[in-house]
Amino acid sequence: MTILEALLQHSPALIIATPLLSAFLLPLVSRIHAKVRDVFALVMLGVTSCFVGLLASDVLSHGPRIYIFGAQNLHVPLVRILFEVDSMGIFMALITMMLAIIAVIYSWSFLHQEDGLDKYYTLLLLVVTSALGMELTGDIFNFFVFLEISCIASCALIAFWVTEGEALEAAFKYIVVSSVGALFVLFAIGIFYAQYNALNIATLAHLLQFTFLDKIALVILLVSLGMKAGLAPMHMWLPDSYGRAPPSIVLIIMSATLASFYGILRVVFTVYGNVLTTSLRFSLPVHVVIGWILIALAIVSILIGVIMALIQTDLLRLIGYAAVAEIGYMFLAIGTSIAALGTSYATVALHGGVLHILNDAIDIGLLFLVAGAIYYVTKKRSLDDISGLARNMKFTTVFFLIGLLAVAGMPPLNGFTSKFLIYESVYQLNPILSIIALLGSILLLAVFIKVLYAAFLGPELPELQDVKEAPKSMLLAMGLLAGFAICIGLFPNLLLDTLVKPAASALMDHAQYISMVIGGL
Amino acid sequence: MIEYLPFIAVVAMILIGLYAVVFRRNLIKMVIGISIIESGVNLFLIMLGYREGGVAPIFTSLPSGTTYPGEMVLPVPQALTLTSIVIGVAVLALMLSLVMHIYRKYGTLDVQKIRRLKE
Amino acid sequence: MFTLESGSGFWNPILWILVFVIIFLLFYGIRGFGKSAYKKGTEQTKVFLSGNKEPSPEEMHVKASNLYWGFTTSMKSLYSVLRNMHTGNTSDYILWFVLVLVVLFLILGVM
Amino acid sequence: MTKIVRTTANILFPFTLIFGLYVIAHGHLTPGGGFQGGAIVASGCALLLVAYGSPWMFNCIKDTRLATFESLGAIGFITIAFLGLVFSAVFFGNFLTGSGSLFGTTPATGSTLSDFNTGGVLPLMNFAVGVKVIAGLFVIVLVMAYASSSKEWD
Repeated sequence: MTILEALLQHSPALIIATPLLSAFLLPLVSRIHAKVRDVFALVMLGVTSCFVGLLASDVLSHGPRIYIFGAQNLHVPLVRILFEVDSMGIFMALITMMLAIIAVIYSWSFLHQEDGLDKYYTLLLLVVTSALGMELTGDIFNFFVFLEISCIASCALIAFWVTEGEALEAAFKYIVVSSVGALFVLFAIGIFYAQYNALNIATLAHLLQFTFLDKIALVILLVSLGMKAGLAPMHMWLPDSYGRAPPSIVLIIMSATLASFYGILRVVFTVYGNVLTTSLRFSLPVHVVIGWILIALAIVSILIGVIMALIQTDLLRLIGYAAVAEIGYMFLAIGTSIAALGTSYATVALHGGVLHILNDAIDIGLLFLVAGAIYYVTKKRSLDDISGLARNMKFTTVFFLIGLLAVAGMPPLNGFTSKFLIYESVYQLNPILSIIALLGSILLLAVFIKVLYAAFLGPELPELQDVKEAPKSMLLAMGLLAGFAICIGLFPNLLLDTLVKPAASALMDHAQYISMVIGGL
Repeated sequence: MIEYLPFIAVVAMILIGLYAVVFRRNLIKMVIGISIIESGVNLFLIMLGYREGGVAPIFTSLPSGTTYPGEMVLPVPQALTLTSIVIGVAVLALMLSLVMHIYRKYGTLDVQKIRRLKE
Repeated sequence: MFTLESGSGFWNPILWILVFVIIFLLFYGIRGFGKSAYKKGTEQTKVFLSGNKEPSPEEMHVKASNLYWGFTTSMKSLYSVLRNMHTGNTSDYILWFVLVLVVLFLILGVM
Repeated sequence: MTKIVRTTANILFPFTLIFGLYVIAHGHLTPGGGFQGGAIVASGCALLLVAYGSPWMFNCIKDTRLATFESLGAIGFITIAFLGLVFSAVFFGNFLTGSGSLFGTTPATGSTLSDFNTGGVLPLMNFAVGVKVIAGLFVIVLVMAYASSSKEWD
């Protein structure tokens, strides 16, 4: 066995262990020098990304992998913690690593004057660990543990600017909302354990009968994970915390939010995969009911997100509401794909939804970084106080334009590719939904045109005459995201064929996920 | 009926906790409410592993005459509860420290007045 | 590699960019017709506001909250509902969670 | 606090400490373990904190040192997991059990007297977690007490 094979075999564990170990090494490393600490965080995330990349190349070519903690083989009864990595999980892990590396590069300049940065990087690595854990785990209780770790660590990060009362308020709201949500998730896990005496996702999916208690568990999981993902009308914590956390942190919290979204996908498609076609009363199958519930909530999210974004004056908060709308698009896509399960456009909708996870991360992330750059140079939050920044911040303006067009779904940027798939497939389910989705996109464009006009165009205010361009590492981070946005926009099929289609088929093919564990027993 | 009593207690505790979080205005009381929800969920998990007349699942101190493992209560829910308690302690500490800082900044613990972030 | 198929349609960014470039070249050509009359540094390039003096940047600055005034005013009833919904009260966040939970319980309970 | 409280705390503190360390050390045999024992030790420290006041405690031990101990505990835990990867080819692998060396005896099934020298890596992990929990919980209590007693509140 070569070293590469050994690394590959243990990479699911190493992906979790490397950031976790470096998180706890950081307080010691930062005693040497601040520069060493910054480089150490980036290098360790780089090493983790290497493992993720290695695992991704294997999973995409050879199918799912399982990793058993503490033993060589599976035994009955299955009490071991398993990691089960399929194309969907590794796709999410790649997104998480991308966001984490860009956030670390960005925070080099953005936060270099602040103190408490050793704890900042420790918590950042903990959130990355928990997001990766949620995405790779094959054990539902382990999912809950990582969910709680992400709650605790991201709450502490939201309160990073502890001298501002609003940051504390946002952090308190976040921890209340997410701990109540996580406790309900634990309650649902208890319901599963009571009935099937199993915590492994594959075993649960194999045994699930869709009894009355399973219905309760499904509702609880949908609503509490939906709240963590920012689904309206439980989205109110999201603009609060996105608007008050440092923008580099928003990327990290976003990876945790997207991991909760992944949790919904995993619950609906895998855990309830066997029973989705069961008929309920009025001869309606389960998947139609769940799909339409998700679509209804998604439409509410899109509308509330864009309409509320239109009246915001705080730039970061405005982008927070736009993020709610983008999450609505993701839910619209997966709702359509669940409601129309079995048809050809359901697959297209799922492709659109899965691709939109990546596009949402890139677009909203880019906009937050630009907003952070504006905050860094002007120290002003409100759009009313800034004007004419394009004269001095040329690169930032270009990046903002790219982010604007991408998030509004304008061709030829990446936001259009996924929204195109979503519109086309949703139209076949119900044309009205498609029209509402298009209307949301247009309003989103209007929202960001307002930001463009207010912040970058307009007369140059005297107190902003000597602002400078953002520092280089911030420009590099923004440039990376803008580059991704353009590349995905120009070569949509490249990514769709290599990553998105395997991920979507891994979600649809729950039988393979189950047989990986059940077959090994 | 008597065997359902703990589950009724679980639901009651979760509802009491939710009541405290939703209708109490003091931040400390909201934190207490979340702790009550957590206790309810922990009680639920513990109940799942209970076997009537079972002994504690300690490998080396089984009373003589009992056989392994048929007469033990299930250890897995207890491990889950323990994990949940540990997480609960961390969440509680974090929430209380946030409440302290919020009191310092806002001068009040009334949740109706701590809403600078709205709309 | 460039064409994205959705089963009922397709999308090709290269085609779109080509069209965009052609339209841009057309406009650039049309713009060239007036170029000869443009002289830099003359009265022609100064701001003319019906003979009034040019106001200072602070006076010209249209604040972001005043943009889309027409839209927000005409949608006042919708916005008052939404503003009342976003109270910023932590208890209400949990209340919404409980409400959605109850509604979904009812829907799946009836089914 | 009064002399009565301080004397009582002085007497109780060693017992609390011993009991907590007992719970940590016997984590693999009886209910308890790193977290529970650590919480007991930390509550003993909190007793001293209440009796003597947080400024005194803050002079005795710095919160940065406690934070270092917390990191060391976590690093120890993960290092043991990595050692499992090295020695038994599985992450978190129990490479000491059955080896006959440290904590390596295989216990007999059924009602036996507790053999302390069992459990493989579990006692080591309990110690690591214990160090982390003692330092972590104590630093929480200490910083909270110090912050709430400081004059900035007015």
